[in-house]
Amino acid sequence: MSAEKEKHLIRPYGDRMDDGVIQLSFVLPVACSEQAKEAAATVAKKLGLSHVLVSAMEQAGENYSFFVVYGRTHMQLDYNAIEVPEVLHRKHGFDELNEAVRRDLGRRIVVVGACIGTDSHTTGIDAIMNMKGFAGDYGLERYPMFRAVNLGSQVEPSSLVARAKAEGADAILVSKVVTQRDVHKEDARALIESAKEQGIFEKTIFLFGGPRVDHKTALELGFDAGFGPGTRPSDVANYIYYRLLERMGRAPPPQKTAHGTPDATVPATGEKLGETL
Amino acid sequence: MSAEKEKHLIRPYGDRMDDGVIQLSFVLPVACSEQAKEAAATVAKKLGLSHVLVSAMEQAGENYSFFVVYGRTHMQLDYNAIEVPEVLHRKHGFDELNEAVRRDLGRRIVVVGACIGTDSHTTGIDAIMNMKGFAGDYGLERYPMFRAVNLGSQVEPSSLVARAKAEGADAILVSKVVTQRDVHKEDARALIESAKEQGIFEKTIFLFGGPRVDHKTALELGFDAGFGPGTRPSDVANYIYYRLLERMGRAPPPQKTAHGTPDATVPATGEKLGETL
Amino acid sequence: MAQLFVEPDRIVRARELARAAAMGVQAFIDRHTTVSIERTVLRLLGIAGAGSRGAPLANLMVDRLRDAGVLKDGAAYWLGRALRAAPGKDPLQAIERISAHPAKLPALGAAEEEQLREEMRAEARAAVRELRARIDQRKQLKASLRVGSFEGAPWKYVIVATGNIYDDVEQARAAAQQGADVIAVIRSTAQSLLDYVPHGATTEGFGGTYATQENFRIMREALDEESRKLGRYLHLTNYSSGLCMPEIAFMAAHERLDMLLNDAMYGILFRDINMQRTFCDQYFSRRICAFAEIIINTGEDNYITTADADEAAHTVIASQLINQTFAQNAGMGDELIGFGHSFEIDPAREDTLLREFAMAMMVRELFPKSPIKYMPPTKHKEGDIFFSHAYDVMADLVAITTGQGIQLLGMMTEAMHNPFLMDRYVALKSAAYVYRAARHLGGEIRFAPDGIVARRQREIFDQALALLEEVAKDGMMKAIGKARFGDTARMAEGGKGLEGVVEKAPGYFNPFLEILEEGR
Amino acid sequence: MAQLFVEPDRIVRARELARAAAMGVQAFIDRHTTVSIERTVLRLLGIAGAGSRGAPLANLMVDRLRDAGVLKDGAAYWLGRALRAAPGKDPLQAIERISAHPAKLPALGAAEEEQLREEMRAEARAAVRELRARIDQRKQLKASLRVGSFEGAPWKYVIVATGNIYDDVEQARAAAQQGADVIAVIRSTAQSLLDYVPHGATTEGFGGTYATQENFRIMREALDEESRKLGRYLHLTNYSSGLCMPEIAFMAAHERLDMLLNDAMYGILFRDINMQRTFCDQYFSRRICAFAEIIINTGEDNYITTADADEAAHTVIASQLINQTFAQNAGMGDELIGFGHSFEIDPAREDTLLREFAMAMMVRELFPKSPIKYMPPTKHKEGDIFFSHAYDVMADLVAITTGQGIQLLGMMTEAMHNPFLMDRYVALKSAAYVYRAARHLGGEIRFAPDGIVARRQREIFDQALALLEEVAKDGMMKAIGKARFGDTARMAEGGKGLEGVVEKAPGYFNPFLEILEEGR
Ligand code: B12
Ligand code: B12
Ligand SMILES: Cc1ncc(COP(=O)(O)O)c(C=O)c1O
Ligand SMILES: Cc1ncc(COP(=O)(O)O)c(C=O)c1O
Repeated sequence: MSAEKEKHLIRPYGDRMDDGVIQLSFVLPVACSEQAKEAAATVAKKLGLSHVLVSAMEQAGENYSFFVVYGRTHMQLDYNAIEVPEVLHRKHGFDELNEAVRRDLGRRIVVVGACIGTDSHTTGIDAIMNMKGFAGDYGLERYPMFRAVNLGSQVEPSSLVARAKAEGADAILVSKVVTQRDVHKEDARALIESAKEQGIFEKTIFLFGGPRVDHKTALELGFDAGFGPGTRPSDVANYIYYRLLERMGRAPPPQKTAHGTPDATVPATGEKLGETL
Repeated sequence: MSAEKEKHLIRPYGDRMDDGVIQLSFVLPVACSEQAKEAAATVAKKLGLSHVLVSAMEQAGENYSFFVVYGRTHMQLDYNAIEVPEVLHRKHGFDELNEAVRRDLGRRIVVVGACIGTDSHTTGIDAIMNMKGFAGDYGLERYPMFRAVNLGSQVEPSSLVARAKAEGADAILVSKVVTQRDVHKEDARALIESAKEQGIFEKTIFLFGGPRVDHKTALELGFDAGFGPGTRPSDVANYIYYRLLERMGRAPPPQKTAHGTPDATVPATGEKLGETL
Repeated sequence: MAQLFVEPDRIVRARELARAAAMGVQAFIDRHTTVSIERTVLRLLGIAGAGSRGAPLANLMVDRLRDAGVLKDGAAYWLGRALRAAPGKDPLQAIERISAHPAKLPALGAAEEEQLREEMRAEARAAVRELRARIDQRKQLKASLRVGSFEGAPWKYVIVATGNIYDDVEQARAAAQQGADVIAVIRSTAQSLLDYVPHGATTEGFGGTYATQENFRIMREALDEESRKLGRYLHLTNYSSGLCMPEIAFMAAHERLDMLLNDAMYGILFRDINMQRTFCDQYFSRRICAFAEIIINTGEDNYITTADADEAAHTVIASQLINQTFAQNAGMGDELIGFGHSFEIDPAREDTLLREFAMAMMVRELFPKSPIKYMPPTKHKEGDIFFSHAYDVMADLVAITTGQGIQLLGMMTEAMHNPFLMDRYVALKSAAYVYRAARHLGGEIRFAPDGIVARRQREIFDQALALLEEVAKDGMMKAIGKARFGDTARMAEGGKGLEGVVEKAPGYFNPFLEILEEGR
Repeated sequence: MAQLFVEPDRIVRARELARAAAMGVQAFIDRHTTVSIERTVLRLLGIAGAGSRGAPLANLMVDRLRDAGVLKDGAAYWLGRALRAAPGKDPLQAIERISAHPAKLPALGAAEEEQLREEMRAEARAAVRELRARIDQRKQLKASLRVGSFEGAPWKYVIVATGNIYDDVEQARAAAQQGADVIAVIRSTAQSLLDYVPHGATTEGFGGTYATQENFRIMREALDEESRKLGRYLHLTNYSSGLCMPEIAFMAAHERLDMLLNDAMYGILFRDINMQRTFCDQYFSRRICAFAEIIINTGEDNYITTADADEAAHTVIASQLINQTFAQNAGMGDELIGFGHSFEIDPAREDTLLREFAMAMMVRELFPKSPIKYMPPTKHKEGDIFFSHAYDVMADLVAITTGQGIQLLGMMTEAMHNPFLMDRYVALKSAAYVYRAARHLGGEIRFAPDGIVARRQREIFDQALALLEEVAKDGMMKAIGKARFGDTARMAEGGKGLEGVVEKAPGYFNPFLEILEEGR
């Protein structure tokens, strides 16, 4: 479909439109010298930059030099060709959503969540699930029409799944904050695996969240959706509601709404809704 | 000759040796959105980076987004293959140099300098020529064996040359600080031109200096040497002394000395000395 | 709040000396006019536009009159004569005609003389009324909107300098949306040395964009729009400086600019402009600023980007007191004088934050009614943008804590290039944070009465006083000749533009000045 | 200098309450031992190395003894018995042998009992003498070199955390050359939950590098070399925290570490470690720190990275007072207690700098003899590294101005990754600048006695006092159960490691503890 769209070419902008200015900084494992400076310039040139200016060369340890470099790239991007899986639903307010759940589902939604693996960063999952919520936006516990079970941190993937099964959860909320050498992906995969083993994969909604999580990655890992920094509990509540409707074959057509407004983006649910775009 | 040298491969270093980590920042002329973020990631990928992380997307005006991005390059550099024209002379101290000039030249060295064109940044040329000097290093005026004439700022290239001719200058010192759209190179070329016209090109030494000047560029512009940020008057005094000796066919073989030590680098004098490397 | 540790009687003494020094020059100013002043009068009287080769009509006319040796009577007078001599004719041709051989021109009778002057006065008054209307527009818009980020916060002043007015507009809008309160369009390098004001919109400048009336108009229009959109007033500033101080002041007033960089000595010291010329021009330009309620920014910051900021601190104080007298002589109230200084001490030294506090508080308290213009670190900026940013943040802290009025925000790329869009973004975001974080810090802390800061203030002021004693004794012109300011010596007869200074004839006529000096 | 605006009698009262609260737990501590304590005793007695599958010998032995239900007599006792029963035999096998059916073991006569204990005491004393010698080495090296950047400057504390000890060494050396005073090797994620200390050098960790004795040795060796080269002493620190507090404390003492993160409640609250276990372990680990003159860093900063820094500020103060009593109970002098807190208030709020000043000055003055450990902003850090850097600079300013003892420098990339070499460079360079620029600022300024800062201090302290009243009344365990600290509720019987807590038998024998408690 992007074929139809006419092109919208963009370039980085520094001083004048389309000048392509980019700032770089990096360390090279050599001491400061004219040669080191030339090496830094070479790095920038090899990245395809012209007008390369090594604005700083600093001795960052006996055998290390820190560089700040400016240069210009000649690349052009067709902005219209860039696609991100993103679907916009009109977002319900707190009361409105509870009312909608009561009306459309006629029962409380059950969600079980945790920060899994050896990760003990609870603030993220707490922000979504606990009463208090995040940035003045109430947490799921506060929603009359949600039953939210937060298992806290350092929970084994399998035990999270087991508990969700026991609670008959509609959705499993997984948080990962530590990402060193992709440990968050490992743990996420492990969770999906054991959900399959324990036979609740099909009937459960899987949400993945964390500062380094985005919707795309979450989809790749087999989740229904991913939520990154700044997510509000109401985004999550709305998402789960719509997702459940959808599973009941009653998803409303998503409506475009401005990004970042109170009618905030609710991440896409991959393929199915993708088509309704 | 670099062929003989064995390779010394280096990469940018962030967390672990050779991880290739580079930090970028730039602005794209689009408002913040998931799509804009993806566009920023695409810029980094098109520069050949992997493990791209868009760590910040900030609304920098209605139609502009500011991005901070981390990524890894896979390029490798052979450090030994990187060459910079640079020759090291043992640097004389203040008294020692005056003594050497008296001994080897038997007369005062005459230098005329200015900040040329519309450029009125005098501090650079003043730092080199005036009594006070720079960073505790006396200026050329202070050297008994130098006669230093500083014409100040906004001097037309041709008038600088004319004055130098009148003074019978050994060396012309040119400063350029403003570099917008390479105005410094324009003015530098103009100076060399009028030196040729006024017939003093052959017998005069030309020094080019400024915060964005390096030796390489200076050579390209037809100067004998270029001096960048942090230059000390004593570097200049020593350079001129050696250059004059050399013209008298009495240049001593340059000796390697550590970079940045009191025996600081004195930039090369292009081809001739280049060979003595 | 800022504290002053200098004994009041020394301050009184310093003001007397500054007044004495400036007064010596004022007599000279009153006896002379300049080509730029006369061009300004013609512009007021409607002589706009440029000739075939781009030379402004006002320049063409005034040059003729000067060459004919009659400029001493005032350009307005000769414009009147010319139009009488050749009614309905094109003014330039008319002027050319009479200035070809003015001697031949039959003298007018006293009555006619008087009538001619009255007609020109009437025209001038009409033009001034229109000017006043435009200025009131500006004031009304400002009065109807928020000003600054919050009560007591310095106005965030940023620079645009792409060399292309249309890119400047893009960048100015973005800056405004990020929280800027003042937009300065930096001039093209050395426009200050042009003895005319270029005409029309600029798309190619070096290190800045030409100051032209059209550029002023384009930018002000864009800022009016943004101001309304953001509900916050955006100030516009430029340079009434160099060889065309009066003309640019007039254009700025006409195009509704809010501020102008305008200094009594900057052109002399940093652009080698003749001092007689600058002294006359600064007076007329400031008369216009006083009338138009344009805030001027003086240029003392430049002293300490040239000389060492620690050693030359006292020259800043002395010069500010002198600038103040010159401004007051031109009818300016303190509330219109934005005294310039800056955070420039070499960061390699110790206790620089204390020393900057000392200076910033002293300047703040010496001129309690004035909007102090605080400049950021620049001279010791280097290419490490991260360090550069940390360094700027310290200046933000001093600015909010000592209640500076207008803060030019430091740019992390100061050592490399004119600010990029992202550089301004970074500066504006951090300044907003520091202002917020330290909002009431100034009201909380007191400096020890005999501490490092207090002693430093007294030391600086003592040196300033000594300098003023000398200047008052020698007189301004001699003092400048001795390189007392900005480490640069200039001679009374030296520098550019002296040929543009003309002694007034007894009957010198300047209807614009008459209005500006009403109630002097 | 830092100012305290809290009435002295309230401070006295708060200390009494903290003492009361901690004392309640002390009795419990004295009646119990833990697997980790006993493993530490064995390590002192020379049981190093690991078994075939990497399990440390000390673990293998202590597990046997616990399973056999005889650990209550003390591991040292049974090691003695075992070696007697099977002289010359491999200790592990010997222990396995007797712990197979300890009941069957013929009882010793009183004399023999006494002799055995004497022998073990002699061994322990010999081991302790050697330990003391190593500690003295460390002190001598430090005494022979410069410490910190200048008198009164906080020690610059930076983290290395590559997961590979050899990369850690590279980065630590570079940091040292850039001006770091303290190197912290961050542990691999959740090592705190391992009930053993891994063995050998680490090249693969997550979010950090395992704390192992070999890693300690490798890093200390590198830092000794750098210290000598730079003429400035480089401190090394790690974590005596989690399930192995005593063992790590012992290894640290042995490998000449200078500091340890060690908190009486951190493990309970943030790692869900059983509180009985932690209380016993912290006591023994602190006895070792007291002996080895290792500075501990408490973990109150973690409360305000979890809860809101503004709302939970008082929990930091209350916890510090409690931590102090626990440390004093373990024989530590105030000069060894590095109380932790941090610059964490949401930068979106107003006057945060004032509120941070209030807190930083209060902590500084409540513990005048202690080296306060000041942590940087972390929780509200986001990906804009330029803003992040400006934010850190404010923390640097508060640190130098209020005389914090040890400052963990903020990293501009805090929101993304463990610090890279260049992140540390940027932080160290700017901190050096801020320390230099504001070196004597603290001595210059006084805060208004009834200003925002003073009132904020009193407000925090009042809340802390109220909290302490409650804790003293309920007792520590109950208070923790009520989530009074770090927004987290923990139960006396809950959490990890309870199975490792053993009630001492009447004849419990611990020759190491006897030495450490001499003169208690
Ligand atoms: C607070 C904190 C801690 C606290 C945790 C307190 C607690 N109770 O959580 C303490 C001090 C204990 C801690 C310890 C460690 N930390 Co820590 N910590 C942080 C810090 C400063 C802030 C994290 C935070 O609270 N953010 C605020 C929350 C609200 O944001 P959030 O997590 O992104 O959550 C939001 C969204 O992501 C989303 N979301 C998150 N989860 C989920 C789940 C679902 C289902 C949904 C829908 C949405 C969602 O919604 C939330 C609200 O918008 C970060 C640095 C930073 N500024 O990010 C480092 C950081 C995360 N920590 C880090 C590390 C390495 C550690 C340690 C391993 C270091 C060590 N060895 O000591 C330890 C061990 C922790 C462990 N075992 O896992 C690194 C991780 C590096 C990496 N990328 O792998 C970071 C980035 C710091 C750094 N630069 O080194 N840490
Ligand atoms: C001080 C200053 C001024 C002062 C100048 C005072 C004076 N008397 O010189 C004032 C305020 C007047 C000024 C004005 C302007 N400036 Co200015 N200014 C600077 C500033 C802050 C510092 C320059 C400086 O003094 N450096 C210290 C000296 C000692 O260092 P240096 O020049 O590099 O000299 C050393 C070496 O380069 C070398 N060297 C230099 N020359 C020579 C010559 C020889 C022969 C040798 C051997 C060595 C040598 O030795 C010196 C000692 O080591 C720089 C920003 C910065 N931090 O660099 C901007 C800067 C240079 N200015 C700039 C601009 C644009 C201007 C203006 C045009 C702006 C405007 N429109 O108002 C005006 C107009 C000036 C003009 N007509 O040319 C830009 C230039 C952008 C660019 N790359 O083109 C800069 C980079 C600021 C910025 N980011 O916009 N400026
Ligand atoms: C008073 C004044 N005029 C003018 C300028 C700008 O320089 P130029 O005269 O080259 O436009 C400055 C720069 O700081 C200044 O302070
Ligand atoms: C007292 C204490 N222990 C340990 C740690 C580190 O966490 P972990 O227990 O995961 O090593 C911290 C981190 O701040 C701490 O403050």
